[in-house]
Amino acid sequence: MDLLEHQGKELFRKWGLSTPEGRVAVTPAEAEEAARALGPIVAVKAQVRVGGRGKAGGVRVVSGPEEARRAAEAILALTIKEYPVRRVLVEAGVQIASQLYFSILLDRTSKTHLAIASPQGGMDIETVANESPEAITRVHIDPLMGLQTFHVNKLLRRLGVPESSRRSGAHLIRTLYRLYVEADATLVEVNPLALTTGGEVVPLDSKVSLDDSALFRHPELVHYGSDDGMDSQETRAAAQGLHTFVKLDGDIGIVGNGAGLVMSTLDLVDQVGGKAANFLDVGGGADATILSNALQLILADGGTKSVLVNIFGGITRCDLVAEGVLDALGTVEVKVPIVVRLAGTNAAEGRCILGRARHPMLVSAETMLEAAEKAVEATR
Amino acid sequence: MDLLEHQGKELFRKWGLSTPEGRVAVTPAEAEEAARALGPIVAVKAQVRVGGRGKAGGVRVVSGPEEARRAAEAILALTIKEYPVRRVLVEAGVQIASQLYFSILLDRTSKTHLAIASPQGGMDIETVANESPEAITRVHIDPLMGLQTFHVNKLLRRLGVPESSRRSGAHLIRTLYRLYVEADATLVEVNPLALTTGGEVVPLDSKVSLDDSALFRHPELVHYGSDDGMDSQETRAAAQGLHTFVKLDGDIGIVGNGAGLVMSTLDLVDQVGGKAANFLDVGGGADATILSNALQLILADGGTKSVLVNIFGGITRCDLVAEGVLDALGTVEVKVPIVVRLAGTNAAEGRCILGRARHPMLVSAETMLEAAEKAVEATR
Amino acid sequence: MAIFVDENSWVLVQGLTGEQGRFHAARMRDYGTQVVAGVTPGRGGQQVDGVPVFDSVEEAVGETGANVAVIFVPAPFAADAILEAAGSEVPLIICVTEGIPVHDMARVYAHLGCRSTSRLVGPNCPGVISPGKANVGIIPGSVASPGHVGLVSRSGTLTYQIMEELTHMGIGQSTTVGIGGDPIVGTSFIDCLARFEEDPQTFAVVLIGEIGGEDEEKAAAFIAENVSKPVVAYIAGFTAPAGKRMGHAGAIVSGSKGTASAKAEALRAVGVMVGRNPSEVAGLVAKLPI
Amino acid sequence: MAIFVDENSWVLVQGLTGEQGRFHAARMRDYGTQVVAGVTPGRGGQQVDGVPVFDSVEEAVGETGANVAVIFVPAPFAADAILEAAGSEVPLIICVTEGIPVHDMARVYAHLGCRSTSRLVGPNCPGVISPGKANVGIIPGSVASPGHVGLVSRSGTLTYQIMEELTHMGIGQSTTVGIGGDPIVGTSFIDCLARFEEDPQTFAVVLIGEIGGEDEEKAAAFIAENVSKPVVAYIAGFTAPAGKRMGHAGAIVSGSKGTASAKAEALRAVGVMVGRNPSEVAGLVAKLPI
Repeated sequence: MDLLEHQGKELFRKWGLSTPEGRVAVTPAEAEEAARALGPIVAVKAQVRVGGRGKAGGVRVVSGPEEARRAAEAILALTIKEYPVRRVLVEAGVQIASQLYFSILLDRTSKTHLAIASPQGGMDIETVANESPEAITRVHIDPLMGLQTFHVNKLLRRLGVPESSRRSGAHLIRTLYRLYVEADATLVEVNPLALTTGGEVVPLDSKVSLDDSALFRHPELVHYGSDDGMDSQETRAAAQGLHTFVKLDGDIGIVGNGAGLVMSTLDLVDQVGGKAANFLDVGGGADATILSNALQLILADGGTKSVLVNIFGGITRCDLVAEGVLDALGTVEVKVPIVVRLAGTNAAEGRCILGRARHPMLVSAETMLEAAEKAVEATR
Repeated sequence: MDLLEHQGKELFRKWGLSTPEGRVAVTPAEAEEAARALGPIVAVKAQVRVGGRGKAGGVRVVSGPEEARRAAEAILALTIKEYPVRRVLVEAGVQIASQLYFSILLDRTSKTHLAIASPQGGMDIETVANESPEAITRVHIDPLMGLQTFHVNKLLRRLGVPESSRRSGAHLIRTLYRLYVEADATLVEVNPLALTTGGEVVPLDSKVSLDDSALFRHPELVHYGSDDGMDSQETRAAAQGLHTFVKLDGDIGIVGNGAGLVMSTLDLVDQVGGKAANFLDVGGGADATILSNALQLILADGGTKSVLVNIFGGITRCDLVAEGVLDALGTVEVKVPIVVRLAGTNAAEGRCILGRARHPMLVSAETMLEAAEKAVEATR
Repeated sequence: MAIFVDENSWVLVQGLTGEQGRFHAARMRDYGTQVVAGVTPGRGGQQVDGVPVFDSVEEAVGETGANVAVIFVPAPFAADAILEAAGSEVPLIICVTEGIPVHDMARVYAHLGCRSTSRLVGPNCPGVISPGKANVGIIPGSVASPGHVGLVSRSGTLTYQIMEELTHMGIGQSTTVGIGGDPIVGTSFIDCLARFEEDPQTFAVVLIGEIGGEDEEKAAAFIAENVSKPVVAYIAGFTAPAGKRMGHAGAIVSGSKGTASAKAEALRAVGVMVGRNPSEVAGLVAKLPI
Repeated sequence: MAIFVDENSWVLVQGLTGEQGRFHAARMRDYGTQVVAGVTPGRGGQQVDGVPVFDSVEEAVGETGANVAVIFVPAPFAADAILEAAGSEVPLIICVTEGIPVHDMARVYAHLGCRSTSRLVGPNCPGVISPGKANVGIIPGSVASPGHVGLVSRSGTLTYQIMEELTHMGIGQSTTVGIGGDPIVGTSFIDCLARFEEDPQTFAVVLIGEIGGEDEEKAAAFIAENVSKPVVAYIAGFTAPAGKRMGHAGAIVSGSKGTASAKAEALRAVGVMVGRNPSEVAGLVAKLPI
């Protein structure tokens, strides 16, 4: 679960780290009011769950309430990488001496935690990594032993935090590491991290990803995911327990069981000249209800020109899948072809059930390749 | 630092574990008042820093305030293993279904933490270990991974805690482990641990040892060590920074530098027929002041018939040691012989300083053996 | 031969009394796997379909001599179950459970790496099958047939798909190992490649990867140095967009890292044939001179 | 030869800018030890008596090639210092610091045991001296002389006493290792016995133990199986009462465990000669046919 900037900063404060004073605004008027309370200079920042908002014009530093209102007006009208901006964070300006970069994340390669620091903040860290790799320091942190003082010292040295600001910097690093562990985060990133003219080390931005699998032990954090700002179809998928739905930009709806099989199906559709509208894995042991929900979700998207259902029955029974397909056909009006390929457990029964339905929009396929070709053909 | 029962229980409660309601009393009247408040049946228990108080008559279960007063009177008159009883804990009686044993300690052999459980509580665990070793379960806990649920389950099974009391038992084990780690304890022992007729798992006693070396990070726990109940000479030694003073029951005072060397000196005194009055290691790099304090502490004990100073100079300079000896001789009246053996760094200078003082009670020795023999001889 | 599991595997099922555990234990037994014990704390003394249940792995191993543990307990308790099995020195632990918090796995992985001799396969994996010998996990036995091709995969159903295509073409398998789709798994491609290389029953290996991480790249480097047997690979997720988690917790392209094309390229560079789809993979295997 | 330290030891001093560090670094150099670097965070770029100070072990090792770290930092920071040296893969870490919390050491010990190739000697130890080659720690060089007896000890001054008695009798030492008096130390009697057994310069070993723990008993078992060279032992604390900590954090008789007589008995049972006092130990060594 990726948090919005202001949500991440809420966590920062909860764990004991100061952030610039700020308020969330959903209207220009609210932004104006916030600016009035926060001081002469404020930053107005789009709150979206994707990166690159700066380049998209989603961040403005302005003087006074009037300018803040106009900035909010402009930003709230933006759509950044398909995400409409629904709120802005208005934040008190900070006197910046230099902009740094700091993050902690799970490193899959070493299977440990990894802290990354650079004195070159404010730009994309991948860019820094490519252009001046020597400016980036990586410190591996053993998950059992945890963050040590010598790690902190090294990170502060490499960040270029001066001696007089070390206490502030050490507090930031230790606090973010505690947050990372205690909130089950997979990423805590601060870019830019400001060294202020007053010698404080202050997070100007926040990017926090929480481990969805660990939310069961953080009930107080769950609400961050349901705040608005998500694509509506993905929100609806999540609400129906279809957590592995990803919206794509093609026109062929895809349903399958098993992440690898669905990815493989997407690739195959691409190979035969089509474009997938989504990724949707119904998981192991899916029953008729889940299948029906999945199909309805996909069919509700007006841009979909055909649907491909690719099931390999293991625990999943193809006869139940077939019933789910029929249920969806009985519930909503279907105007596009649905290509169904069933294999594995009870595949013959499933095909029989579908065949007897004689629905005009139902198309049967024997193999993955055949199914992909038929689905693509139907879009032409 | 070994805590008194009521101090240990204070920690139990601080970490979130319920204990029977109780009050500390230093007079029989206070005990009577406490019993009046606590209910019809109370336990009156001597608060001393040594084991075996039960056998010494230091624990009584009585009915009513009047009996509590009398019990307190008797117990406060006791001296248990040379420790005079200065206070009692009056505690509400508990309906005991069975008495169990549970402890967590540092296991030097495996260098991990070790939880020990037995359904046979209420008696010395070493006795249980000898007589029915199968009744004792040991669970090693990795210091990095910590206590796991499967550890807790195993301990509860082996304790014989019934299913209906598992929640209470699991809370106790988890809480005591947290306390053990978070308070830097080296031992947390509950014996007996009661399973009550109401199905609760309740600590009836507590034995907690804290790591002296870790007290710097627990300033709030330091006061437990200065509460009364300690031998007065040891208390004074601690107050002067002579932390490695141990009172023994002989008549030859011993001062040396280095724990091994002092132990070796004690053994040698024993081998030539004497008995040491104490163990006192002045540590590495001791100067004249420390030596002087050490000698004065020992000489203040009326039972001392001679003193042996055994110094091997490494970092410690024997000339400074000699000056410390002379300083002590100039400060207090010395009526017993002080045998001094100096070797190593600046030993010749040290011997020269002592020789020139021509103090009638000063005896010089060349070797450890000679020093021990002279010190023993002087007691005859 | 075969690797990891065979006719001498004595399987204990952690979470046998749960719905999943019971269902799959029955399937494993139907396949001929020796399921000798179940473990559910507090349920010791019961039986599930004739299999005795114990309160702890320690007791189950002591009573039955089980040498493989397969874990079906719910995610919040799965890390503890792995540690318990490792604490009893069960040589092979197969964790099917999906959705274990990654911080739990980071700790478990670090712990197993130094305090244990147990091998962990998974979590979030379909298990291991050595066709005709033993099936531990949730792989449908019907798609497998005994033979000489070793499969190793981060995926579930995609693997069944490929196994079935191989079986249809008359190409049997020595062992199929589903290593799991999480960011941290106990057994890597490399571990399996090394074992397949040593296994006399295995003549060729099929490696089924997907986007995310760099395990496939590491496998390529390992193959170049250590694997003499032919390897055919398949990578899923060429069309996956960056920054989106594609089902598996580990299947995500991060920035420019973890793409399917980079992985396929790395494998091709060391002489591995890479099929574009499952059928092509089966076809490539069929043409191997083995 | 000799063990652990010799003329090729390049020593870095953690805590060089402190009083203890500076004092003992000078003594080590006076003995001829190669002290190449100091480490104190925030003091990088300074010099102490001509020795360059670095902000981190990593930098010190990178710049100077130091291969031994000796630690004089105060107890609250010593565990971090050990981990830092281990993190930079310094092969030998000698921790002189006394009073490190035992929970810190339990964690450090567990960590080093699996995540590191570094050997830790100590903490709360006097260090290691190979007479005539290198002296790392606080052992007074004056009591040592080069020769063929290896010493290993949990004690400090008691060891100096015995070294001096040996030296006076003309018996030189290959290496003396003070393993430290804490309940948890990085290097055990057994580790040293194994190295002395392999060391061609060492003809006999003196083991100096004390009450507490069962390291001496374990050493006896190891000697029975693995040590062919003659061993003379000394145990301090025959008269120590149970339950009292005798100076060293680790020197305590717990109940009936850890007594000096049990240790002496265990050693005698495997053919080790046990002297009753330091002079007797030196005498026993003198009589050895070496």
